[in-house]
Formats: sequence, structure tokens, C-alpha cells
Amino acid sequence: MNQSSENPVMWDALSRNSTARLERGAAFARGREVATEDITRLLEAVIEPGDRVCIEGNNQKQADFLSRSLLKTDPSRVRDLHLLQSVLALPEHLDIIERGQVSRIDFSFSGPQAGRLAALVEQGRITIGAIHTYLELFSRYFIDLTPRVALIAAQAADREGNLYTGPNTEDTPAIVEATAFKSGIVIAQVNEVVDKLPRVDIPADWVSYFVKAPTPHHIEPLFTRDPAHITEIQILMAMIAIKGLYAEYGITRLNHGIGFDTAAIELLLPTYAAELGLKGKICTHWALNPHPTLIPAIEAGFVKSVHSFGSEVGMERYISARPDIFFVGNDGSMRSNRAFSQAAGHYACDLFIGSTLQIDLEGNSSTATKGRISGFGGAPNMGSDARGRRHASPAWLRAGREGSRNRAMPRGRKLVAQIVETNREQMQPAFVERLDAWELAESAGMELPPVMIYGDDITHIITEEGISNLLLCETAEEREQAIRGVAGYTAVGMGRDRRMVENLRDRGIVRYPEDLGINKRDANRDLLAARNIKDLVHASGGLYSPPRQFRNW
Amino acid sequence: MNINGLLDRLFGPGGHSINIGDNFLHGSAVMGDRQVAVIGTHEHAAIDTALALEVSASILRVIRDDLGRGCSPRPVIFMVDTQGQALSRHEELLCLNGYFAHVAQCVDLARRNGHRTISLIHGEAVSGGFLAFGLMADRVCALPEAQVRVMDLKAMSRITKIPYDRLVDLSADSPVFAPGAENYWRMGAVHEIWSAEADWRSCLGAALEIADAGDKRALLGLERGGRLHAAPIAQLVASA
Amino acid sequence: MTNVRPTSFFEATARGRVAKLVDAGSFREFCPPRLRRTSPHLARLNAPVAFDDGVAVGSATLEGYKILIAAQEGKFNGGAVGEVHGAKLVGLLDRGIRERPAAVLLLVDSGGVRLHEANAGLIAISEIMRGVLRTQAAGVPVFALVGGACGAFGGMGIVTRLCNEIIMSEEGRLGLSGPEVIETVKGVEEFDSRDRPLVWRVTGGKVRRALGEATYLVDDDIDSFRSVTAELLCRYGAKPLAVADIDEVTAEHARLAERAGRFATARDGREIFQASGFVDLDEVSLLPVAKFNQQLLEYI
Amino acid sequence: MEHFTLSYTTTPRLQEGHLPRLCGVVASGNLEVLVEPLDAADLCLIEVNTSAPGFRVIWEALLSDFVERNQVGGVQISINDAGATPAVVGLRLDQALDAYRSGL
Repeated sequence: MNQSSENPVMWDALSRNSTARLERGAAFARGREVATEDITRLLEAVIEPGDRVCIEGNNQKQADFLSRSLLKTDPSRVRDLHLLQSVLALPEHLDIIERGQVSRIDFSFSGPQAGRLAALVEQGRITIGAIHTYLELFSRYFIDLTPRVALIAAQAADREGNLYTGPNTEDTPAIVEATAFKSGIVIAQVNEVVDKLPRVDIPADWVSYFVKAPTPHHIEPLFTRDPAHITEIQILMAMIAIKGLYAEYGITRLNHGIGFDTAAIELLLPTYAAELGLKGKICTHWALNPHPTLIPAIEAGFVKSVHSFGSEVGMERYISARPDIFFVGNDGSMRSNRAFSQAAGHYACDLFIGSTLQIDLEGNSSTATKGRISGFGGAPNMGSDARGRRHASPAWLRAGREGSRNRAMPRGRKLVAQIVETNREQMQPAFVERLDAWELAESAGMELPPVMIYGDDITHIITEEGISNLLLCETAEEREQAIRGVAGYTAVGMGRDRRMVENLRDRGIVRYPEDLGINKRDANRDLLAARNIKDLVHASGGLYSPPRQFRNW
Repeated sequence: MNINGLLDRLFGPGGHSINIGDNFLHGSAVMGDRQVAVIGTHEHAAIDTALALEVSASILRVIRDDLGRGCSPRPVIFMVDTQGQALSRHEELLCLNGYFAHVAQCVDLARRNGHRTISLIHGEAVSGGFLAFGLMADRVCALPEAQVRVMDLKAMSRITKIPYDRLVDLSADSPVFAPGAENYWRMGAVHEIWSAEADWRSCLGAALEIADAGDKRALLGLERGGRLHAAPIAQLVASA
Repeated sequence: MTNVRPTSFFEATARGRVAKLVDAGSFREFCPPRLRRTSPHLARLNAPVAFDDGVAVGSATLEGYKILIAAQEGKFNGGAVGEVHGAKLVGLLDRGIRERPAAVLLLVDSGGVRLHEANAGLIAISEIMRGVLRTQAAGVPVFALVGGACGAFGGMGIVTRLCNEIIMSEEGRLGLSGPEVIETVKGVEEFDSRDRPLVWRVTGGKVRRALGEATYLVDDDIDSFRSVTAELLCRYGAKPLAVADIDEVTAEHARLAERAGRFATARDGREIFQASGFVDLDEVSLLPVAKFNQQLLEYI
Repeated sequence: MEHFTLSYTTTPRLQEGHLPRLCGVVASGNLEVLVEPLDAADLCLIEVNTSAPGFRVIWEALLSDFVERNQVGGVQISINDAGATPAVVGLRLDQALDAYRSGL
């Protein structure tokens, strides 16, 4: 094929375009450094209509100053944007949509803004490309959704523009790598500009501009759970998890979802699990944010290694003093990386356990409710079988054996557990005939109902009633009764076939606390290795410094 | 009626020598042939540590003076007009409740030393400010316009989430939560409410005669039908 | 399951506190739940009632000393005082005058007056105040133990301060108006009720001990409360209780006046800690109780 | 508030002389359970007073399971509930009955 000579193929259009942008931007920068007050004009200069823009916003660190600055840009110049970012967390993210500057978004999680987002979709003011998992979205950055402009957040820059992202590195490397090496523009907001960085997380030549933000970027203490709020019911479920799942399979590599249910498990390791002789046998290697509630287990010698998606406010000094456990740079601060940790959680862990709002009769679970488009972040990556996994471990192999008795070829599978109280407050049942996700999908015109974890990925369900092992069910009917069997006094639970559930109990598919040798009345808060945040501080030897909203002293 | 007018009506013009400050007043007055001490607040005082110290210092002075003179202990008239305790971080830091407890202890000391004590609510009597000394006296009298309360019904409705109209309805036949001296009278905590036309001087004189050092308010509340449970339950616990 | 961990006073229920504080099995309750003396006023407002109206009162022994004891349930309506609740406390104090136990213990955990029956509650508190003073005048000491989530606030803060001894844990709080009330009326600049370290620096056990308002600061476990109480029962048992006379009350007056002058502008417990000889003010909140007590003692 | 009383005929009690026991507190999401001896030895009488109306069907299912599981005759159980979940109700009932039986 011969290209027409009047119209020669341009193989570097992106970089030419990028050069033009940088030339326009030069008026508002000194080298890579942009003065705080010039940032809006710089954004107007380098962003073009129709650009794919990633505003770094993940569930902890937020490029909040750049978001606010984007809101101040002239909507006639900065328009028709395609936002692609893992989390829509700030009101500003939605404000910019409301101002009509955005036409399309691709994202993973919208937590606090889920209600507003659903309203904007219903009004037809925005189109959602897709709701991804974190890994999926990062992957698409490198395939068909590469950002033209990335607005990121770092702790510090030096004069050259090298960046230090510190403990909360999180999504930054994935975003910058995709943008910078495809001739995109990378703009970083930093808390401070210094002469010498503690370490370089992002080299200067991947960065187009940096600007000092007037206030440090916002970080949400998202993974801090005050043990004071853990209930006896959560402790009972944690006992069931430890005895009926962790000990049973000898689970050493795992990931915990966020929540009080899993915090209870973490706090029972040095007490209940230790008394069962499980130290060294379970919970040694983790893909996990630095949960403060893991401190007692770490101090008790349960934990050997923790790789983290992000950091956690107040944990910095503790992490720094435990470099054998956490991934720590030469400067003494942690290096987190959401993309790597997500991959690690998917491929290298034998168990994911987390909570949900609803589970249906097939075991599909979702946190989606009508009027809220929230997405699931990383849970689906953690909570799904890694079909590409090729290395064995005892837990993985046993789960594989239990799940496929009729297959000749040995193959393992991941353990995926959901842990829920049968009824939440206000008697909202966790077990339902039909997920609210269906209704949400209809009202928001989504192609598929937003399911967090599909029923065929789930292996165990734990409630205060007991634990169901879905791997052992031979028919769909058995599976449904195994779910009903632990659904307690919900309509689903009360609709069980009692005879069939007793039969499943005989076969160890449904196990109640008494079947596991657990006395419900032992489930009291004295079992917690820390009963409040202060206990955690003391357990850390004073190294953990909790945010003030978690203190009562 | 301003405070001077009130004092004139209570003790007769020239019958009192009372130092009147912004919020605090103290001095003495003549009731028939005897001296009485007058201590209290006006202008809806918010009671803070400073005011609590002034009240307690005055009580202590009366007790000490009478001990020194060897005369029979003077009655003490507490003039009550308070919007409640002062609300501030500084006051809390100092432990304002400790200052209130100290005032209460001074009133109690006066009682144990033979001083009769009367409270006269001449303005507002609200919550903590009322507890400090108003409610500590042997006998509590109220002027007709006295406002006695813990919280108004609108605020109570906001906090308890009970609709305002329902609270209004319920308060028609129950004295237990709605503002009003009448409600406190029915419950036995206000011994008497003086009418506007009455001779307040003789009301006060009569009250002084019958002021009683024992705390019989629960029985009074039972008798008046406004507080039916306090007395029998206290009795049950005391002698079970 | 063996459990060697101390039992948290903060977390325990009122009945749990009593059971662990007194000699095992010695608690005999007056007006017990089976009598169902619930609050008629809560019922009229269609609010949940409790069989003991949020307070357990009775007699017991502690290290063999005969005591009367009351424990407020902070989890029920914030331990707030209503007509029945208050009458049980008044009755217990009256019983104290008749029975002359070694002491009356008040396990205070209360925000003060119960709004649903506010007038009855306010009157009851003044009756409790007079009851405490009457009991003391009869030679029976009254001790307050404060370490629950509601602390000792409102009228119960005043009652607590009338007691002969106040034993607090660091988690306990003692004051008159809760921070939420001050914030609502005076604004967040005056008192940010969500700034929890500040709330504790203004009303918490440590600052109360540093001021001398609390006479003892103990760890948040029931055994620590018990051992200090036992020590006090022994000490008070050694000689008859002297009723506060003019000199004693005058001395208290001087002490309070001195404090008001000394901390005339203070708004933060840090200033109290500094004046109490603490050097590293950031560290005070994390000092273990024993160390805190020791440093305080060394300075005095 | 919703109020109802349920009555179950069950295995008669074996021992006499039990003392009343109270478990739990009336706080949001929690409940108190009072267990007392009842004259009728083969009856279990359960009185429920709850701030969350409309869940009588669930209460009945839960309580009949409880009575069947424990065979408690000669007992009156009185509940003041402030919106506890069935999980909490079940745990509290077990605790209360345990305390009642062991305390005599």
C-alpha cells in the first residue's frame, strides 16, 4: 500500500501536538515549575477539547488542588473532556461534570459521590464508558484509554521536577507511565518544593509541570477501624472465619476487604487464633493496606510480610520502624503501588474475604443500591478466581479439589469468602431474592447489573449463623439451600428447606458454631487484642499516631 | 419591674441596703424586726465561675459574720434570675461544675448552721444555674412572671425527634417536661407562686416562718399530683 | 477460653461494673428489674423503657466493707436522670443515713437530666445533691467513680463534685455542659466537639486529676477502680467522717478562687498540664496512668 | 413501640428456685432480656416490647426456634428492644438463659 504523497503519514503527531502544548504552557511556567496562581491559565493552555484527562483521585490520595483549579478554567476552552480515573471521590469531580466540561467518564469507584453521579446519568448530562475494576482501568490506560493529560499528586518535588510520592504512591506510577510514554502531559501538584528529595519515585523527565498546592493534598484515613465499634456478632463471625476457614485450609496468603468484620478477624489473631495454635500457620503474607487493626498481629509475630495498595494516615512511623514487614524505601517511608498490589492480590493470594450489602440465591453479591452508581474498586480483582494462576499452594489445591471432584486434571482455585451479618441495622436483609443491582442497571441504562463478586467465584459465606462451603455443593439446589442455611431470619433464610439444610449440615457443607466447637457466648469483646484506638497506639509502642477523630484521650 | 422596684416591694423603700452589680447582688434587708441577708443574680445571669465565687463568698461571709457576732443566724434570701450556666470552653476547663458544687455546699453549710434559706425566682430559672443555689434552698417561691425550665419545647423536639405539636399536646396534662413555674409547683419544687396582686412583703415573711430544713419536695409533688413516683420509689429503695 | 485481660470499666454495662467491683455475689439489689418500675414518662412519649430505668441500686460488700452502691447505665438514654431513676438514687442515699455503710458508691455515667422528663430530672438532681450532703452530714462518705462513655455531666457533674472522693479513669470525663451543647450554642470556634483530643484535654480524667478535681486517676479496668476504692474504705473506716465546717469550706473557696485567677484565660488542658510540671505536652495524653500519677506527684 | 406476648407450651422445668436475671441494655440496636420463673411449669411466656414495629413474623420465628432449641418451661421472658438485629436478639437470649440457669 502506498501512502499518498500529498498526505504523508505523520508518525509523531502525538509528540508534535505535545510540543505545541508545552510551547503554549511555557508562558505560565519557569522550566517545569508553575506558580500556584498560574495553574488555571496553564491548564487552559495545555488541555485541548476532547482530551482524555486523568485526575489522580484514588480512594485515599487526591489531586484536590488541581481538581479545584480545573473547575476555574474557561468552559469554552476546556470542554468535552473524557475523564478516566480510578475514583470519583471529591465533589469537584462532579462539579466539573455539572459545569458541562465533561462528556464521558470511565472509572472504578465513586463512593461518596455515587448518588450525584447517578442523578447526572439519569439527566443525560454524562455518559459512562464503563465501570471498571482498578486493574482493568489501569490496563486500559495502556491499551485504548491512554490519558493525554494526567493531573497527579505527590508529596514533594525538587527544583528539577523529580517527584517524591512517599508512602501514598498508590496509582501514580501507573498513570504517569501510561501518559508520559505516549507523549502525554503530566502535571503534578506537590505539597512542597525542596532542594533534595528523600527518594525519587517519578523521574523529572516523565513530568511536564509541577505546582505547589496551597494546602497539602487530602488523604482520607479510609482503612482505620476503631475497635471500640466492633460488635459481639462481628467477633462471633470472626471466630467462625478463623476456625472454619483459615485454620481449615491453612491460609497463609490473603487479602482482607475494608470493614469491621475483617478488622475483627485481624484483632482475634493474637488471641483466639493464637490459642488455637495457629500462629505461623495462617495469615503470614498479605496484600493489604496498613490497617491499624493489624498492629497487634504484627507485634505478636503472626505476620511476615505486607504489601500495600496505599498507605494509611498515622501509620507512617510504625511502618518505617517495621521494614521487615512492609515495603519501605531507603528513605524509611513506605512505597505503595496500587497496580502491583492488585495484581499480587489477584495472583498470589489464596483467599479474599470481604463484606457486602446483598447476596442473592446464586451467591452473587453487590454493594450497589438504587440511586447510587458506586462501582467496586479493587474487590472484584481480589474476589475472583485467578484463572491464569499456575503455581500451587495447599489451600489453593484443596479448594480446587473440593470444587471440581469430577475433573481429571488437578487444578486449584482461589478461596473467596463473603462475611456478613444476616440483617444490617434497620433490619435490612443481607440475603435477597434479587439484587438491587438489577433495578439500578435498568434505571441507569447499564449493560449489566453491577455485581461485585459473581456467585461462581464465591466459595464460602460466613454469617453469625455459621459458614457455608459452596464448593462442596453438587447441585444448584444444594447451593441455594446452603446459602439459605446461613441466612438466618431473613425472608431468604426463613424460606429454607429445613430437612435439606440438616442434610447439608451432616455433610459439613453448612456448619453452625456448635458444629465447629464454638460457644457463641465466648464471643465477647475481651477477645479483641485491642479494644480501642488507644490500645493500638500502645501495641505499636507509641509509633502509631491516629488521626484526631479516632481519639478519646 | 426593675430590681430596685422589686426590692422596694419586698422590703419597703429604705428597708434594704443591697449592692447591685451587673449580674450579681448582695446585701441585707429588714423583715419586720429582723435582718435578712440577700444574695442573688439578676438580668438573666449566665452563671460562670466568677459569679459562682461571688455567690459562695457572700454566703460564707454571712455565716462567718453571724458566728462572729454570736447572734442568731440570719435568714438568707436567694434572688434567682439565671438563664443557666455559662457556656464556654474556658469555664468547662476550670470545672464549672466544681464551682456550682461549692455554691451548693455553702448553702448546705448555711442550713446546717441554722440559717433559713428561701429562693425567690424573679426572672428565669434554668437548668444548672437553678441547681447551684435556687433549688438548694429550704423553700422556693416564684413571682408570677417567673420562667422555670430546662429546655423549651422546640429545642426538645429537635433533640428527641418527637414532633413539637405532640409535645404541646402531652404537656397539657403532664408537668414533667414543659417549661413553667406552675409545672414545678405541681411537682413540689416550687413551694409557692405569688400572685401579682399579693403583698409580696407579707408573702416573703410568711415563707420565712414556714421554711423547713428537711427536703420534702417529693412528698409535696405527690400531694399536688405532679410527681407520683419519686416519693414512693425513694421510699421503696430507702427501706426495702 | 481463658481470659486474663482486665475488664474495661468503660465498656462494661452498669451491672457488669457492679458485679466485678464488689465482692463476688454480694450485690443485693433494691427495686430490682422484676418490679418493672419503668419510666411512665418515656412510655407516654412512645420511647423505649428499661426495667431498671437506667440505674441499679443496692447493697454489697467490698473487701468485706459494707457499702451501698448505685450504677448508672450510660447506654440507656445516656444515663440521664428521670423521675424514677433519680428517686432510686435519693432513696439509696437516705438508706445510707439509716444503715450507715462504710460508704455509698456512685458509679456515675450520665449526661445529666433526661430531656423526656426534664423537669422531673432537674428536681431529682437537686434532691440527689441534697441527699449526698445529708448523707455526708450523717457521717457516711460518698465516693464517685467516673469512667463510662457518658462521663459525669450536667447535674450529675455537680453531684459528682459533692462527693468525698472522685475516682476517674483517663477515659472518664467530668464537666457541666457537654462540648456538643457549647458548640451548638456558641459555635465551633468556641468548642469543636469533634476534636476529640481537645474534648479530653478540657474534661478528661487526666486534666481533672491535674486540677485536683479527681482525687484518683486509675487505669480503665474495674480491678483498678476496686483497689483504690478498697484503700479508701480502709482509710475512711479508720476515723469518723468530719462534716465540712466553715473553715474547710472556706479553704475550698480559696482553692477555687486561686484556680480561677491562675488560669484566668486558659482554654486548653495543655495549660493545666504545663502548670502541673509536665514538659512534653504532646506526650501527656499517651502517658500510662502510673507514669502520669508519678510525674504529677513528683511535681507537687 | 410495638407490644405483643407469645406463649409456648414446652417441656416442664426440672429445677425450682431460679432467681430472675437481666441481660443486655436498652440502647440503639440492643435489647434487655429479663428471665424469671413462671408458675405454670410447662409454659414459656415471652413478652416483647420493641421500638421497631412491623417485624412480628421474624420475632415469632426466632422465638419459637429459641424455645424449641432450649425447651424452657416455667419461664417468663420479658424483652425491651431498641431495634436489635435478630443476631443480637439471639445472642442476648442465649446469654440471659445461660445466666438464669447457672445462677439458680
